[in-house]
Amino acid sequence: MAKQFQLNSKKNKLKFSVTVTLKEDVLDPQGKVVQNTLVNMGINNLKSIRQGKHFEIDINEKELTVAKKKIDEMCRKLLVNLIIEDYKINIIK
Amino acid sequence: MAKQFQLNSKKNKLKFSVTVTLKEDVLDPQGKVVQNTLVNMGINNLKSIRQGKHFEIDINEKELTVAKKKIDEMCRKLLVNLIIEDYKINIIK
Amino acid sequence: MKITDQLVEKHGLKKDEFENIKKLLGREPNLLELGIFSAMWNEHCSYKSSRLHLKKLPIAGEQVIQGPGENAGVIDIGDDDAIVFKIESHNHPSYIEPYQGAATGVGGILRDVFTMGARPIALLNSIHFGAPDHPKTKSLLNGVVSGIGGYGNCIGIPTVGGETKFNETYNENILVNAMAVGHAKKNKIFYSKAKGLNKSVVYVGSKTGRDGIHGASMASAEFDEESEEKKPTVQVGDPFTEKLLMEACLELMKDNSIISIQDMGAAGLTSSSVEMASKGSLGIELDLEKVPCREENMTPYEMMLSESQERMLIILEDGKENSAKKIFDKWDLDFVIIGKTTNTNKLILKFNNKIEGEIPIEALASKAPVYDRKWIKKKPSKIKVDLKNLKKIKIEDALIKILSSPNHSNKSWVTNQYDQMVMCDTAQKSGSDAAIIRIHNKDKAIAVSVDSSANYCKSSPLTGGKQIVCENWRNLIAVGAKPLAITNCLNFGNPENKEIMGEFAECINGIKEACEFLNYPVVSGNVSFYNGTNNKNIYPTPVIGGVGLIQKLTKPINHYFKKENSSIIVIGKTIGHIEQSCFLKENYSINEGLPPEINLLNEKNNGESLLKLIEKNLVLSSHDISNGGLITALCEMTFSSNFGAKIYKPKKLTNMFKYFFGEDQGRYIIEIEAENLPKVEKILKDDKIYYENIGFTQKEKFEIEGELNILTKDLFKINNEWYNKY
Amino acid sequence: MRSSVIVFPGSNCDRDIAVALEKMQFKNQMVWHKETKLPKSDLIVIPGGFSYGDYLRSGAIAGKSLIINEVKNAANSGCLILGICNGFQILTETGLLRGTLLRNKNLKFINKDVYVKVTNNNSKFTNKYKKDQILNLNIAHNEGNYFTDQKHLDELKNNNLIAFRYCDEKGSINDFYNPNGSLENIAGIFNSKKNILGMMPHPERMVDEIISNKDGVNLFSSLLN
Ligand SMILES: Nc1ncnc2c1ncn2[C@@H]1O[C@H](COP(=O)(O)OP(=O)(O)O)[C@@H](O)[C@H]1O
Ligand SMILES: [Mg+2]
Repeated sequence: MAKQFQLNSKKNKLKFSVTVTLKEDVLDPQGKVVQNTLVNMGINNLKSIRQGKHFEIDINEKELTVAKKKIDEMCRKLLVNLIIEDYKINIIK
Repeated sequence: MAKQFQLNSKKNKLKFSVTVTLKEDVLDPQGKVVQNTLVNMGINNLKSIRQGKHFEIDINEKELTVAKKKIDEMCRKLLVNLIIEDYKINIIK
Repeated sequence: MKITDQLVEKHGLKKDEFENIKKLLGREPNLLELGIFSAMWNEHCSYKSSRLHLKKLPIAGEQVIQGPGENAGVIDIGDDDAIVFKIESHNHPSYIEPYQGAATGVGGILRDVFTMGARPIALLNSIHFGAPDHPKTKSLLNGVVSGIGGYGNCIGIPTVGGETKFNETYNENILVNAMAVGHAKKNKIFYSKAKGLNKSVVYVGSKTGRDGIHGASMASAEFDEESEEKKPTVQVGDPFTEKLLMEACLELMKDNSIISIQDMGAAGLTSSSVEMASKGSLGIELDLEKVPCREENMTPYEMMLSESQERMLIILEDGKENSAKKIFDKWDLDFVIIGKTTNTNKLILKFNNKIEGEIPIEALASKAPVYDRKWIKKKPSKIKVDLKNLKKIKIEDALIKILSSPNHSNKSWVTNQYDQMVMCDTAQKSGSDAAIIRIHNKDKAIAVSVDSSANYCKSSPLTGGKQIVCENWRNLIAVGAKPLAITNCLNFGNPENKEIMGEFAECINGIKEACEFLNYPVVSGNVSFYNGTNNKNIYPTPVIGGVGLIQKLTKPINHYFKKENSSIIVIGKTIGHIEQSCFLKENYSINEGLPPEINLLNEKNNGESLLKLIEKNLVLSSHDISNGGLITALCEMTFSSNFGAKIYKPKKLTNMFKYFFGEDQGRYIIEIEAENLPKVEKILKDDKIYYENIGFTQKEKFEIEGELNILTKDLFKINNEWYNKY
Repeated sequence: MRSSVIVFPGSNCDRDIAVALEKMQFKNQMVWHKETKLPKSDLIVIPGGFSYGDYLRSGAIAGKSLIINEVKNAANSGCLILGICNGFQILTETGLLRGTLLRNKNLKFINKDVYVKVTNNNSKFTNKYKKDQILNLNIAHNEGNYFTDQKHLDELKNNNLIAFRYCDEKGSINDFYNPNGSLENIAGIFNSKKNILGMMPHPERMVDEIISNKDGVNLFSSLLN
């Protein structure tokens, strides 16, 4: 743990999160069932719920722009199905 | 979209996101496979990737604290498996 | 670290056990050694309370290639084919995290089977939940079923049978037992016994993480309120990696590289290495810094006690390291030589060249404690139920009550979540008395079934023990298979309680008696004690998994009526034993009295005669009579069939309810082509089998003369409602 | 006819399809996903299973494997490609077929025999079936809920590119007999040139009377035709 922290503070490493969500016009069977279940469980006022994916990515790279580009590449090449999904990249540290 | 925005601006509704991640020592088979694949695809410098879930929740409630409590209840009752997962609630608007 | 009393207790070791450890070591253990003792000496791994009783079980027979004592049992099914099978419990983990608990249960039992060189060909399970209206039941059911499916479907082995039951005795302690069946070549079976000095000990599979540390001790303690809070690191199943591991192991097994192989199940690296060394009367030395780890800074203690899944330990022949590694590289799996066999008869654990632990192997294995725990016989209940004293009901209503009850409802909600067809050899899916799996590329097939009868065992452990073996035997016979051998999973409460221990001892006596009489030996099994919470123990629930052989599979036999106007015959005598019946339970909530007795002689004769009829191709459909009695079995024969039945009023009528709902044992219903009736009757008479001609099949309706007349499709609907509404 | 079955780590219907192909007298080869060259083939089959555990999205990772480029080249030069179940999912992930397969509407794995209607029998894959013939086939999947955009759906309909649709015993196509929520009860589709077929049901499971039925046989004999 301590060791890892040290590395981070030296900023040889960057941490990102990526959120992948289904495009708005794509059916979300999972979200729908979750929503129905919550309503059946008596949770009222729930208007809508949609489910997506979340990735936490550590990358050995100190340049933010380079790192971001790499993350974007990962998303386009693998993590995201661009036909049905949108994504957003956030830097954590 | 336009209509929804209107509603939001009237603040009868709040929007949250919830991120659910596996606890630190819990095996993440999905993240593991994704990581190997990315490395095999030639994406270097990748240190680690872990996969979690992301929910976007709209709730008909104007009081932030009440809403947050409701979201928390949903998480504990259904969305999160507290035995192996952690979660974080964020307000979007 | 100082080894305090508290630390010892936390490791689940009793004071005198700890004293014993010090004596065996000649000194105080360090923490790592203490952990290892706790892993090896707990109930789950040492069988300390059960061993003396298990010894009574019959384990031999000419069909047996390997009995208990290995990762799984092995039987001979002719030619060069062998069947490898075992059942195991994953009760406590599944209660804490139903999806992962059930999934890893399936993963674990699969490893036991492919470790022995067998390709798994079928999965079964026996799952018991609390009362349906208990607040936890629904989510446990959902989680367990999808966990079992999640693992089996992904790895691509059909889940073809099982049982799903509800009873409030499991409210706080569900049962999840998984059984795996594999096919191997008779001369290519692999064992765990190490041989030879200085042989490479190889670690393959997934990396080691901090998951499930002390899982085996958890399975050896009662639950209390805190267990849910304790949240031990739950193991997450990775069926994809298991699939790779299975293919890699089976590939490596094609040549002669392996001396011995053992999966890392309960107590992980500890029990696998100790077991291999102890069976081979050798020592083993491990360099723990070489163990592939998932997390940073893992300690030897964590490595030795981790229960990370999808890992194996292999002892290799000299010079085979490179070729073996190639195979595991191909499948993207870790392959690391982490130690060697020695002549020290010790387990020696080094970490960065420093000896961290040193324990004589026999202290962990043969010198582990064995207890002759106190037990008492159950006093037989004298209660007889007199139907005259009960509120009157109509036969139709009583029947509907049973057919629509959770325990008797159609299980397709469950079984549709399992891939039953993958591998394309499933000739009969679950839903019948037994599933039928064809041996790939051959004409022969095996039949498999798992069964339990907790209510019977609770009321009379001895009779109950006999009864489940017989019921399981009957299920195989009913599909035309010759029963060969069984595996058993003995789920009981706290063995330190002498009544519970009595239930255990008596059930074993019952199992033994039946197995001996039927030449139906036990080749593998598992014991799960401490099923209970706060001193409330579950009903004794031994689960029997049986395997039978169908020499030539032409047309699978099942219980669906096939034709109009065929004769319906009941084999075996109907006396009308009504105590412990589901008629009384579902309609009057009466649980008293003794279960029906077992007559082993009749059992055997009835079964063998039926088998003869099936082999002579005289049977259109057949079904054993179990819970719910004759009438329930008849209804089941009309489901998924276009035909109903017309049943005569019983001739020697005692009482209609006793006749139709009584649960007398050793009975089957068969459908016979009308023209074959004389032939069949002759065979049965020659064999001195008691039988009754009770009616004939007809279109659409299920009828009992003067009593009942219902459309079969309505009955089917009633039977299908519960799960979909739950 | 020469066929190749692509095997990914986690494929588990590879043996099943191989058995069916050999039974139907195809000259079949198994091709490991790390290969970079495909043997000469008239038919390439991507089998069912859980390639890479289906951990990211079903079929996603297999869609990035080395061999897939070869499959794409072959497809472009007119080779016949059949994707079954996970194979269908992989074909949509690679873009060889359009649309995607979402989770089943009940969020559960479904294994059962269902009825499907042959909606187009004018193809290399279906010519031995009668138009509108009703088949009883086994399905076994978590993600069989076909989804595509309206424009593509219109294209599928206008150009008769829907191969199979879920229906009831009598052939009526309705919601009740839609096992997984699939758009328009779609169970299988062609690409525009009809040399690629992706389908969720498993024809290879239906070639042997003792095990099930023979409703899958004609798919293979169509290919040989
Ligand atoms: N109830 C039983 N009947 C017969 N054999 C049993 C029984 N319980 C356990 N065994 C045998 O004892 C051995 C050890 O069992 P177990 O510890 O469950 O194996 P594993 O290490 O694979 O988990 C196995 O060979 C098993 O078949
Ligand atoms: Mg084992």
